[in-house]
Amino acid sequence: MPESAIENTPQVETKEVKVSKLAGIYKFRELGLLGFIIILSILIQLRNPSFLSIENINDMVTNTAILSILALGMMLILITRGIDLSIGSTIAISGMLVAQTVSTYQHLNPFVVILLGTVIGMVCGAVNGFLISKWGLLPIIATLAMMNIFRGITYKISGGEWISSYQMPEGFVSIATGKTLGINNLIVIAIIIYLLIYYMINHTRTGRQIYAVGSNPDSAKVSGIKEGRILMLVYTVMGGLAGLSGVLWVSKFASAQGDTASGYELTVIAACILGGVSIAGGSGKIAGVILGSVLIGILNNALPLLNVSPFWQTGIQGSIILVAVIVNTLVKRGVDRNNLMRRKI
Amino acid sequence: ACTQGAPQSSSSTDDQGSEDTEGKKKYAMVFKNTGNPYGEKMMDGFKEAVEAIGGEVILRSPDQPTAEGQIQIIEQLITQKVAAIAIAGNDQDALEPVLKKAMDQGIKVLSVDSAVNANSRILHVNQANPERIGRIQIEAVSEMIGGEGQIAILSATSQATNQNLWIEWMKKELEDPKYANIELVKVAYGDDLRDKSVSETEALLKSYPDLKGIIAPTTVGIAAAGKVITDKGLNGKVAVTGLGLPSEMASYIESGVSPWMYLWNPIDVGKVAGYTAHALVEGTITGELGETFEAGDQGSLEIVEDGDGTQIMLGDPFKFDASNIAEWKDVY
Amino acid sequence: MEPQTLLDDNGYLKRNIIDKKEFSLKTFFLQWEWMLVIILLAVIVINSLLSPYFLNYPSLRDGTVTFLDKAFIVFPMAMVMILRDIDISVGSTVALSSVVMATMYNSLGVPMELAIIICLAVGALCGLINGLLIVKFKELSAVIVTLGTMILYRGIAYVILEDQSSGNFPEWFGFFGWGYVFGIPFILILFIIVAVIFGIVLHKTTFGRQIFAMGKNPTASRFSGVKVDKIKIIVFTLAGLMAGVTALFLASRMGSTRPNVANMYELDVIAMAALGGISTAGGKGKILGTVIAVFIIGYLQYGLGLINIPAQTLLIIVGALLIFAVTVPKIKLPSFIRRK
Amino acid sequence: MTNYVLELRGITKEFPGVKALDNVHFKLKAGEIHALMGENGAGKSTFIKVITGVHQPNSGEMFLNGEKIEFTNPKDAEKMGIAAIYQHVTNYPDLSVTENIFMGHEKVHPFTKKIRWKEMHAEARKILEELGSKIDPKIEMGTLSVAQQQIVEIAKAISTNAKIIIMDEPTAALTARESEELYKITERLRDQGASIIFISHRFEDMYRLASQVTVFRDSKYIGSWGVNEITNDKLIVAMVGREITQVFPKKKNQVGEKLLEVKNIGKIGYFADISFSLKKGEILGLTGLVGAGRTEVCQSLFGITSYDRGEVFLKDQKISLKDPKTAMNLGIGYLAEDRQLQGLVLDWGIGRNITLPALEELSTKGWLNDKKESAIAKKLAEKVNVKANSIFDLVSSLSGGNQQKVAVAKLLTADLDVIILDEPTKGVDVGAKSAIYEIINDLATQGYGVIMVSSEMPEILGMSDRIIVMREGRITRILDKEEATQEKILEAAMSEVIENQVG
Ligand SMILES: Nc1ncnc2c1ncn2[C@@H]1O[C@H](COP(=O)(O)OP(=O)(O)OP(=O)(O)O)[C@@H](O)[C@H]1O
Ligand SMILES: Nc1ncnc2c1ncn2[C@@H]1O[C@H](COP(=O)(O)OP(=O)(O)OP(=O)(O)O)[C@@H](O)[C@H]1O
Ligand SMILES: [Mg+2]
Ligand SMILES: [Mg+2]
Repeated sequence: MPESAIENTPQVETKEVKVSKLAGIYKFRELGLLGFIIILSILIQLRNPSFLSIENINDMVTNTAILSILALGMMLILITRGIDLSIGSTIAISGMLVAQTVSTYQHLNPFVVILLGTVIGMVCGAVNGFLISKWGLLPIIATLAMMNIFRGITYKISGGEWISSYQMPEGFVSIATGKTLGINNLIVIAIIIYLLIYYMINHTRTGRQIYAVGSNPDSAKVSGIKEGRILMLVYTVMGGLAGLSGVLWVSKFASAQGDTASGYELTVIAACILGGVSIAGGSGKIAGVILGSVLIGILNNALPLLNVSPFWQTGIQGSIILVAVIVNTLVKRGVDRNNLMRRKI
Repeated sequence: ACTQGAPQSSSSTDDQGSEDTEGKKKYAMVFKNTGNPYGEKMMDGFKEAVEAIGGEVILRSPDQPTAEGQIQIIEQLITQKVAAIAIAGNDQDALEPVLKKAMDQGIKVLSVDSAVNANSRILHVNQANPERIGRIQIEAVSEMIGGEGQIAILSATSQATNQNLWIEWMKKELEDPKYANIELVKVAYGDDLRDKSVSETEALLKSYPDLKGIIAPTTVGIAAAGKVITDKGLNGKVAVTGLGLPSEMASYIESGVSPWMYLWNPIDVGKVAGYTAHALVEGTITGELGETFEAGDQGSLEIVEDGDGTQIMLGDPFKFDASNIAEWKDVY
Repeated sequence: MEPQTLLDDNGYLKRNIIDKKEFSLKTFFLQWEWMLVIILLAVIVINSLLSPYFLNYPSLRDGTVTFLDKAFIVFPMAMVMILRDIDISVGSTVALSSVVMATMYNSLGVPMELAIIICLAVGALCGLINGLLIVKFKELSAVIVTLGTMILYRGIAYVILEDQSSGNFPEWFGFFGWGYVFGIPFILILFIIVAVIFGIVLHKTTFGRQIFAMGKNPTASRFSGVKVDKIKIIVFTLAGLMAGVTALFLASRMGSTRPNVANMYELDVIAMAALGGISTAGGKGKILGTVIAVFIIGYLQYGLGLINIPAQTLLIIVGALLIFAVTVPKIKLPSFIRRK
Repeated sequence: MTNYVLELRGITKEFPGVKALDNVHFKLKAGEIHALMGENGAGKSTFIKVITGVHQPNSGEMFLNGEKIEFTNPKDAEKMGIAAIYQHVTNYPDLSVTENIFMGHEKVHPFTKKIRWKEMHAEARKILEELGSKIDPKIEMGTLSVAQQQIVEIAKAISTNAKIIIMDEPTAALTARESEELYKITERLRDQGASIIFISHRFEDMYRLASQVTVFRDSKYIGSWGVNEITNDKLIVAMVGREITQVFPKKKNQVGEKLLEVKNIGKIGYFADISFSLKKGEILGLTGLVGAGRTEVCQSLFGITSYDRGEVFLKDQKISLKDPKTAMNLGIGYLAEDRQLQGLVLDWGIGRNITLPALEELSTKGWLNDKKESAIAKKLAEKVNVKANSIFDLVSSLSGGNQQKVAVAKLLTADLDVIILDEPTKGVDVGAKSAIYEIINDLATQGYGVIMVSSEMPEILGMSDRIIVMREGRITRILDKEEATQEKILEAAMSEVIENQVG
C-alpha cells in the first residue's frame, strides 16, 4: 500500500484531508510497535539516565545504521515472498575482499572502495537471484546453500588471516567514523539508502511491481510483469546493500575476519518482522522496518547499559521480541475491530 | 546383546593398521574453528614440529566453534587411526566420551591452548600460567592508570573457561592492598563478536564516566575496545590492555590507546604440542608428573601438575609495546 | 484412454471416470527418491575411492552415529515444511531440554530415568508453546514466532546453567549415544523406527493426508472440516518432542551439556529436509527422501572428513550439492521422459 | 476481410493429455459485441488466453486488422489494445484498488518516470463511479468482496482504453442490478468504438448485449450466428449437443418440521439481527446485493467465523459452532463461494478433493483406505458428472464449471441435515446448472434443509420455497414462494425500510 505516498498528495478539500489524516493514523499498522518502543525507552531511561543522552542516542543510531540498511533490502525480498539467508556471508566476503584491496592499494578513493564492495555484493546477490529466478530454486534453499558457499569462499580467500586496522589506510577507516555536515557518515549513508528505496518502491513502476509479484505472482504474470527480472532485481539490490554493509562493517570495526557477521541474517529478518513485514509477501513498509531496526538497536544498546546479567540477556531479548510482535498484533486487531465497529450496519 | 562402546569385533582393529603404508605416523591437531589467524599460526607451529620429527600432519577445525563439530572430526581421526590428537577444546567436558574412545584405541590425546578435562586427555600444553596471565594484566592496568581509578573487564563469552579462569586470578590479584584504590566495576561479555563488543564497551564508558582502564583478555574484545576508545577520542583518558593478536592491536599500541598488552607466541605453542605428541607416541613420556623430554628447538620441558591432571607449562606471556610491535604485527 | 460416454436413466450424458491408477514404470522411475539413491551411491563410491578407511562396517557404523543425532528432527521438520511453515527454534529447544534434564539430575537429585522423561517433556512443551502461539496469533507466521522462541529458549537455558556445563550422568546414559544392539548402533535402530513411524503417519493416515491438504491450501482445508489449528499444534509439538530426543543423544554423546549446544541445528535440519525433496512451498515430500538425504549429507561430510578436507571446502561442497540436487529435477528432460 | 478487427483461424491448443482447442475459428467485427458460449470446459477461457498471449497455440493463425500477429506474452496483447477480464479473478490483494486497476500501465511522469498517484487515484475513482460503484480506490483490494473485486477487474480493462475488450464471465458474481450497470458500460464502450468479446453462461446477457454469438463445444468450433438468427433451443442444442427441456426441475420436495432456527445473531461490522428458520426439505433462497453480508452469515453458521451475539438451534437443541468440523458433525455443510481459494485443493486430483471432508469416515481408525476412498470418489464424481478421465486428474486442469462440480461432490460425502450453498451455480453452464438444480432438488426431497445463496434472480425465484432478502448486513424481507416477484425482491434489497419478519 502506498499509503505514505497518498498522504503526500493532499486532497482537494481540507475537510477530507482531516478525515484521511485521522484514518491515516489508524491505518498506521505499526502503531503498537511505536508505542512499545516509547514505553520501553521510558522504562530504560528511568533505570539509566544516560540512555537518552545525545551521545548514547548517537551511538545507538550509528550502531543501528548498518542493520537498518540490510533490513530494507531484506524487506524487498520478503515482499516478493522470498528470504535471503546468505547476507551475513555476503557481508563477510565483500568486507574481506575490500579490506584486502585497501591493504594493498592504500590510496584508493573511499568512493571507489564503497563501489567495489557494493559491486561484489551485487554479484553475490545476482547469483542468488539467478538461482531463484532462472533455475527456480526456492529462496530459502538457494540462499542457504549460497550462505555456505560464500562463507567457505571467504575463508579460502583469507587463508585464515584477518586484515587488521594497521593494514587499513586512514581514508578507509574514516568511511565509517568520519562525519558529513556534523552527522556520522554511517547515518548519512543509511538516510540516503532510505530515500532511494522509498522513492523506488513508492514512486516507480518497478517498485510497485515488487509488491505485485509478492502479492500475487500468478496475476503478475498475466499483467505482463517479468517476475524473473523483479526477483533478479531484489536479490541483486539486497546483495549490493549487503556488500555496501560489508565495507561499512569492516571500516567501522577496522578489522576483517572470515566469520564476520555470521548469523547476522537472523537479526536482520527479526528487524523486518518486528517492523510488520509479512513473510507471506506483498506487504511491508519502510517506516515499519526502520522501527523494527530501532527496537533491536535499543535492545543491543540498553541491555549492557542496564547492567543486566549476561546470562539473562538472551532470554530478555527473546521475550521482548516476542512481546513486541504480540503487542503489535493485538493493537492491529484492536484498530481493525474499531474500524468495524464504526461501520454502519 | 546390548553393549556400550564399540563391539568386540572392531575395538581391536587398531593394532593391525596404526601405521600407514609409508610408515609415517599421523599427528592431528584440532583447533576451535576455522578462519582464526591465532589458530592458523598454532597449526603452523604444530606442522613444523611434526615435519621435523618425520610424521604426517593433519590439521582440522570445524567451521563453527562448537564441541559437536569437534566430536565429528575426532571420530574421523579415530577411523583414520592417527597416532596422536592435539586439541584446543571448545568445551571442557563435552569431548570426554569421544576422546576417551580415542585413547581406548591407543591414540595419544593432549589438549593445547584451551584445556579439556583431565579425564579426556593425557596432558595439557598450557601456553602460559593462568595465574601469571591474570596477575600480570592487573599489574599492567595499575601501572597505566597510576594505581587508582575504576577499571572494567571485557571478556569473550560468559562461558569461555580460559577467560573465566584468568578473570578469577585478576580478582585475586586485586585483593592485594596495593590495589586498594582500584575498583573493578564490571565484567562485560562481548561474545567475541565485533558489534557486541563495541556496544558493551560503549555501555561501559557511559555507565562509568570515570572509567580509567579496560582489560580485555580476548583478541576481538581488546581490538573493539581499542577502536571505540580511538573513535571517541578518549586516547590518554582510558587505557586498554589485555591479550590480543599483535596484528590486530598494532594501530592501537602505536597510537598509545593501548600502551602495551600481552600474548604468547602461538607458533611456539603449536610446536610444543607437536613435540609433546611425538614424545607421547614414542613412549618417551607417559604424561606422569615430573617426566622431562627434549622438544626440538623449544628446549627441554617438564611435566607439571595441573589440578587433577598434568600439563606442560610454557613461559610468561610476551609483552607487546610500541618498541616491538612493528616487528611482530606482520608475524601473527 | 478415451472416456466412455453413455446416457443415464434421465438421458444425461454419463461418463465413466476411472478410479484405478495405472502403474507406469515411467512415473515410478521418475520419482525424486531414485535421484537421491543415485546421489547416495555416488557419495559412497567416491568416498571409497578417496579414502581407504571409508568402506568397512566399523567405519560406516561409527560414521553414521556422528550425524544421526539431529536427524531425528528432520521428520517433524518435514511435516512443518509441508505445512508451509518453518521452525527455527529447534536448536534452542535441544539446548533447553538437555539443560533442564542435566539440572534436574545434578542439582535437584531427580533420578535419571525421570530426568530423561522430563527432557522429552520440555522439548514437547517448547513445541507446544510454538504451536499455540502460531495458532493464536495467525497474523504472525511460524517464522516470526519461532524466531522469538529461538532466542527465548536459549536464553532460558543460559539463565539455568549460566556458564557451567552439567554432566556426570550415570554410566548407562552413555548407551544412547554410544551403545550397540547386536553390533548395530542403538541410535541407528531408533532412527529407523522413528522414520518408519513418521513415514506411516505422514503417508498412510488421515492425519498425514490432512497435513498435505493444509500445505496445498489451508483455507480450503479449513472449509473442508480439517482441524487446522489442532494439526498445527500437534506438528509443532512433535518438532519439539524430537528436539528433546536429539537432546538426549547429544547429551549422551557429549557426556554433559551446556546452554550453547546445538547452535544453528535448524539450518542443517532444513537443508536435509530440502535435499530430501520436502518443498518449503508446502504440500509436497516423502519421508523416504529425507531419510536418504540424511545419509547423503552425513556420509558426504564423514567421507570428506576422512581425507581431511578443510571445513571451508566442506561448506562449499555441501552448498553446491544442495543446489545441484534441488536443481536437477527442474532441468527440462527430453519430452519422452519428462515427468508430468 | 479487413472489416474484421480480429480473426483467428484454425487454432489448436493442447495441454498435456487434453486438447483444449481443436481447430477453432473466430471473427470479430469492429464495434460489435460478440458472445462466446459453450459448456463448461468447451475451451472458452483457453481461447481467450490464446488471444491475449497467456498461452501460445500449437497451431493456427491470428490476424489483427488483417495483419498476422503473434503474442508471446500478455504485455504484447495489451500494447496492441487488447484487454481481458479473466474468469478467475487475478488481483493483488495487498495493493490498493487504484494500483490493481493500473498495474502494468501506470501513469508516470514522462521524464522522471515518477508514478502520478494523484492522477491515478482520481481516474480510478472516475472509472469506478462510471461503473456505479462507490469503492474507495485507496482501499486494499483484499478487503473487498469477490463481486467488488470483479468490478475492479472491469475497471482495469476499461482503463487501458483497449480497442478489443474480452470479458470472461464478468457477470458470474454480479447481481441483476450490477449486471445492468455492466451492460450499460459495455454498450458505451462499444459506442466509443471498442469491439467486445463477452463470455457468459447467462442467456439474458447474450440477448441483452450481443449481436453475434459463437459456440464452442468439446474444444471444437460449432458455429457462429447473428443473435436474431438463432432460436434459444437451437442455441442450447449447439452448445450442449442435446436438448434441455427444462432448466428448473419440477419440485418434489415436501417441507417438513423445523430443522434450524437462527435467533438474532450478529457480528460486529458484518451483520446484525439475523433471524430465520429452516425446515426439513425446504430450499431457502438468500439473496441481496453485493456485500449484503450473505456470505458472512453463512460462514458463521458453518463455524468459519463466529457470531458475537444471538443463538442458533438445530432440531431445538442450542448449538455452538466452534469450527467447521463441529458444524459438519452436527450436520451442517457449506459450499464455499470462492471455489479456488476456499473450496478446492487445486494441485490435487479430483478424488482426493472429494474425500477430504470425509477422510475420518472413510478411514478405519485413522488409517487411509485407498480402495474405499477411490470408490466413493468415483461414484460422486460421476454423480455430479465431472468432465474428466480419471479421479486422479488434477482439479487445476478442469474448467471453472467442472471445478464447481467437484466442490459440490465434496458436500455429498458427509451425513448432513443442513446444506448451505453459496453461489452454487456461479460460472456453471446450462447443462451443468440443471444438473446442479437437480441435485439440490434431490437433496431437498430427501429431507435436507437447503440454504441457497444466489445473486441470480431467476434461480432464486425458480428454486426457492422461501426467499430471504438481505441488505447491508440485515434481513429486510422474507418472502414466500407464492408472493415473491422480481420487483419485490429488488425493492427489499435496495429499500431503507427494515421489516423484521421472523419466519
Ligand atoms: N493449464 C491447463 N492444463 C491442462 N488442461 C487445461 C489447462 N487449462 C485448461 N485445461 C483444459 O482445457 C479445457 C478447456 O478449459 P477452459 O477453461 O478453456 O473451459 P471454459 O470453456 O472456459 O469452461 P468454463 O465455462 O467452465 O469456464 C478443459 O478440459 C480444461 O480441463
Ligand atoms: N463498507 C465496507 N468496507 C469494506 N468492506 C466491506 C464493506 N461492506 C462489505 N464489505 C466486505 O463485504 C463482505 C461482506 O459481504 P459478503 O461477502 O458476506 O456479502 P455477500 O452478500 O455474500 O456478497 P457477495 O455477493 O460478494 O458474496 C465483508 O467480508 C467485507 O469484506
Ligand atoms: Mg472458463
Ligand atoms: Mg457472498
